[in-house]
Amino acid sequence: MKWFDYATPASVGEAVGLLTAHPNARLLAGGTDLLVQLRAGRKETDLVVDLKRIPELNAIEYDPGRGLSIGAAVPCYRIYRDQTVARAYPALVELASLIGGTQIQGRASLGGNLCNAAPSADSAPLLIALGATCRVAGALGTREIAVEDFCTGPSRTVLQAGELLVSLHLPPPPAHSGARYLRFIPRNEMDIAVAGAGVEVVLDDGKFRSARIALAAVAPTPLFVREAGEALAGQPVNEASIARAAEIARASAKPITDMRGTAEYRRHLCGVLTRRAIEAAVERAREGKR
Amino acid sequence: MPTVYIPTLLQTFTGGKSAVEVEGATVRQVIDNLEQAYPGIRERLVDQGKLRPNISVAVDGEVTPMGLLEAVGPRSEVHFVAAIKGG
Amino acid sequence: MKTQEYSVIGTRPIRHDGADKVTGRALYGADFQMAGLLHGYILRSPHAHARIRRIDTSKAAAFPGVRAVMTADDFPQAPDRLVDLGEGDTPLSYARGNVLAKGKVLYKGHAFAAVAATSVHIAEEAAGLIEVDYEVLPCALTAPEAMQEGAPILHEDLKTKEFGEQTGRVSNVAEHFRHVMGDIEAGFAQADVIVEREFNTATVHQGYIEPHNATALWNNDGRILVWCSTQGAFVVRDVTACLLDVPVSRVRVTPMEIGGGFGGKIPVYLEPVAALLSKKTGKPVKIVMSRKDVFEATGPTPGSYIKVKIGARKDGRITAAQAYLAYEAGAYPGAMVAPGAMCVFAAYDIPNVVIDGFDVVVNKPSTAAYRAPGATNAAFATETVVDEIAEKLGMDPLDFRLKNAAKEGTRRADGPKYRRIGCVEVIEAMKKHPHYSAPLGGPNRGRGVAVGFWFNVGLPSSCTISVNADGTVNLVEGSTDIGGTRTSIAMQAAEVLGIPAEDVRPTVVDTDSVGFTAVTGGSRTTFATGWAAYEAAQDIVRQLKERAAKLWETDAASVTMERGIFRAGDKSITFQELAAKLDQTGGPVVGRGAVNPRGVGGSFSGNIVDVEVDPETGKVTILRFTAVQDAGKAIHPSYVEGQMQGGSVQGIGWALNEEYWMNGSGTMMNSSLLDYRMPTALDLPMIDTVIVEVPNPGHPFGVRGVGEANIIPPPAAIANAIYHAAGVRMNRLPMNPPAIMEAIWSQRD
Amino acid sequence: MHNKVRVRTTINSEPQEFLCEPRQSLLECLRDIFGLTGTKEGCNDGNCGACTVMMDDRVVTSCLVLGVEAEGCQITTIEGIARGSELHPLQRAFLQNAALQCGICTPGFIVAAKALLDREPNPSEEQIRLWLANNLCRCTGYDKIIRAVEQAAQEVRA
Repeated sequence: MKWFDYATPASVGEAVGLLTAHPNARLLAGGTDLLVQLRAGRKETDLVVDLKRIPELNAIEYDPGRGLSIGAAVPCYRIYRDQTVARAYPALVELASLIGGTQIQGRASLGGNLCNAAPSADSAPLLIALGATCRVAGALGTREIAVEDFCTGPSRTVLQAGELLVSLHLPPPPAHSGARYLRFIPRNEMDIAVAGAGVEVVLDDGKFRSARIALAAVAPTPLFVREAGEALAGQPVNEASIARAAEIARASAKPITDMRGTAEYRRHLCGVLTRRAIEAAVERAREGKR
Repeated sequence: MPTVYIPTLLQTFTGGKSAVEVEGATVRQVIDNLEQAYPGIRERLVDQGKLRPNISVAVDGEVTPMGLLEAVGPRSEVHFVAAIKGG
Repeated sequence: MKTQEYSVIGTRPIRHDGADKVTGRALYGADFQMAGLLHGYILRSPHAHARIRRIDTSKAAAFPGVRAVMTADDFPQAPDRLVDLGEGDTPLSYARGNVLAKGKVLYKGHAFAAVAATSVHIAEEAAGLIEVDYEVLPCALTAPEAMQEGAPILHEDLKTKEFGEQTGRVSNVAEHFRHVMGDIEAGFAQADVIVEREFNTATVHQGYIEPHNATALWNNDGRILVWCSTQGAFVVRDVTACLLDVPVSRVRVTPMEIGGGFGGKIPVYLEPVAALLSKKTGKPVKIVMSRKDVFEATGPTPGSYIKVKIGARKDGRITAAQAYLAYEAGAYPGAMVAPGAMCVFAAYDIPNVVIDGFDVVVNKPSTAAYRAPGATNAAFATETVVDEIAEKLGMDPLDFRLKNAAKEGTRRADGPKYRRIGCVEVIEAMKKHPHYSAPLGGPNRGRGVAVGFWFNVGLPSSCTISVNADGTVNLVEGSTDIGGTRTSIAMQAAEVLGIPAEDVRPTVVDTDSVGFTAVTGGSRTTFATGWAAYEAAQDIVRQLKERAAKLWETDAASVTMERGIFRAGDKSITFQELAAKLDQTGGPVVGRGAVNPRGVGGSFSGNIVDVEVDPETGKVTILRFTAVQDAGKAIHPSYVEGQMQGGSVQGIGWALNEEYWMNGSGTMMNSSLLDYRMPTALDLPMIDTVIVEVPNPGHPFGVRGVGEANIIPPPAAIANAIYHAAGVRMNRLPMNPPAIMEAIWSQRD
Repeated sequence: MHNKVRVRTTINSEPQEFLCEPRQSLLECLRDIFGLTGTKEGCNDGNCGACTVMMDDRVVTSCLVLGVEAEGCQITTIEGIARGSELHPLQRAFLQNAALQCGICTPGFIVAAKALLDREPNPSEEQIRLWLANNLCRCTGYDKIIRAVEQAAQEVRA
């Protein structure tokens, strides 16, 4: 690994200043992607900016009225050890528990996972399904971006030079709602999604009031399949309606063939995972556990 | 007399015979006598006074580290087999 | 000695090196430190096949912190000859070429230059400044591809060999093996059922967790001192001496603790380079591979193309069997197809057999042994075909195997007759195991069985034992301890001496300090080095009898020893008491044992496995796994079980997910432990073990090696279980979810 | 610039101060600066767990932590697990159960398992397997490791 310098800004403003002064700087939260990429020569930098001393990037705040805010550098293990989050967003806790393994979860953050912008990022589909937004800070102030609009291609995001992701915001869980992220991996842990599906459903008296569905690893970016969710709205909760939504998700996928699976297999998985995730989310909504 | 089993790929020397009886009290003597009967065969088994690389000799079913020096009994079976490696 | 009389053998003492290994104090190769240490970095080819037109190292040499740069030209260019690389002979030019390529690189990751610098980061950065002009050549990546007419030729001087004969054909086929027994045509004519299937298996890696490493110091007295992790310190000594063209006595190799090998740490990759860099700099040089280097440039075991045809009569007797095996050697010959050919039908008594084996070079890393090398690929083919025939005949798969099982006196296709073996006993133990008749307990589940055989090897071992005045002994041996062999060797000495295992203090020493000892491999260490320890202990007993005789003023022949007590007439003295009287009876007592044993006993193993297949994703879950193996005599049952469990799980990984995923230009795309999916703890159930003991008449305690045979049956057993769960016969490895889904889909079509 | 950075930290309960290059991993610092070579490198990308250490209240793979990030942290390595000359119950259980063969993964497993038992003294087999899925062992097939952790858990509870 080539030499780089190291900075620990104490505020968002200071971090933005460093990013502006060093266009080649790289941000460090958990480092589970960055250090691997630097070592493999896939990325280069002359300055690593450690975000873990900036309060806003390291806070978890929950308010039943306003929802949940997670600092972009908060490692997964803090999310799943947080009892409040566990009660309000069980699917999010599951998500934080399946990124990498125990040691990776001690470092990796949802914000970092999003900013790495891998098509297979596990965090994106569920965050999209939950209607999460990104708070981004830059020299000109802050802006909010829906998670589905954050990634623009493999390893590319909407972040402009000098901008950084500060936190993620999840709206308060609607009544009678449930969410679930399911991914397919050949091992049972420590693996990259071959495909993944994140679902949130809101039920209303035996029917779907609304639903949001997003997919992982089957397009250049995490894929929000709005139509699949819309197809459920107003429909009765049954095999046929769920199958229709799963089929829309399957048909929307634009996967490639690589070492993790063929395009055909991945498309097939989208249908299976979407159906299973909807069923699991419905069950959760019915149990009142989200 | 000991029985020598001829490896499949060397049976061109023995006119297709898969086993022949030859005199000899050691593997070396057996091979020398084999050479008398089937000229040219020794060179395929022995190189510079040693069994060729990666060939082992088994007497009565047991691979021997003694190679050409191994004793052969009057009713012994002699086989030439690939030397086994392990992990 | 009869089994029931043993007091140490068969017990489970704490391993002697245990405390060091659970506290982090044990020193492995990469842990070696020395004042003034420089760090080496190896530059590797980005192409799978290319001619190197020019290398310019000047920028690298000028980089601050760099102390030396070298290429293959720095090796002494001794004329080509055959050299023993630990388990067989290879041309020196191939051995040298794999360490640093000259003129041509033959696989992606092939080493060709090296840098020594004050830090590993500087060495790496400087290596990136070496300029190379490549002429990229087309590559051949699989055996069938490389065997085709017009395939890119790796070695212009390589001609196909057929039992010692150069055929004169320049080709990628290094060697052709053939075994014929009986009349194959007549055999198939007698058959009522014939099944013929083709199989493809992917290249897989041994996957040890510790990367290769070496530190070398070219000392001022001209001696070359090496510290490294290796399966065989004497192999490293001999190969290093050979490549550096110095006598073996000029090299001393100190084996550090080793973090796994499985056959992959027999070859020498780094030591000669570290030594030459040390010569150039006058400083010790350490080189440690990255995980990517380990995948791209060490190990792996051959991928293969196999065709197996078996015929059987209605009564369940196999009448004929034919196999065609083409194994990928990687860049240099030596694909382990010979043992594959010897093992492919080794479990069965078959009158009519033809086996053809081909050793084929391809543009992949030069393959190394991997636990029963060659046998797993072959058994995957045979054991799934056998399962299919048993099904067609309506026979229980174990009954079918029992009916055809090899026994003492069965003639193998490669000629010799078996001596005492445990094939029948292993299959009977499988049949008797409650797992075999337990209900499966759900849909999409299936049970499979398979068996495997491995020869094991003997090879030389040396050992000395010296007696301490407190009644303990020091045991000095040369077998690096990868899985508890210090203890299994010490226990055999303890048994002879009649003292507790804890009273034997085993130490693995450098090549200056013990007699020649071959690799820790081939399941030989507990068998052969244990035998050397047995001989050394017998030597001690002989000498101590003389000492007791001296004390008692009697004749040594009248002294007996049993369980550590020496007796003559009404006199007796314990081992401990006698040990305290050595000075007055003639001085220190040192025993020695050196063996190059025959009497190697092969080992059979068998698996029963239950799987569940998700019919929508093709994912296989291992629900229950039982491993059965003939150990001859289990010296330390815990470590025998450990070998069986570890081998089984490597076999499970090979079966389900592990593979070199190569792109068309020969780059391994999954060269990390994330994407080369070895099983994690969460992917497995407990692995139940049954140790069968059919004593090996060739060993003083009946030992058969247990290190290898256990990896052979899992892929076939799992394939058979998948068939019973999902209705598809898998004919390729790995049987990963997409492969199973494809099989399910193509069956529906 | 190219200046080394001064880091103040606590390693195995001892306050420590050291200089390192920002590009050096915590793993390199522990091994090369402090000689704590019980922490092993198996992959250098976080996927084998051989370099596992405790960092404050969680386990991490020290290859994916920069040495400079240890500033102000409490680091515990395998060398800090035994209580003086007495082995930790996990270390004893690993020996009694023959839960190691080559032993290269053992330090990582013991550190990770200790973190589990510190939080959950009565883990199920499934919990143990899930928690330890970031630690690869190629020798044992995990069976004896799981049993050793179960036995140590029992001892810790008693």
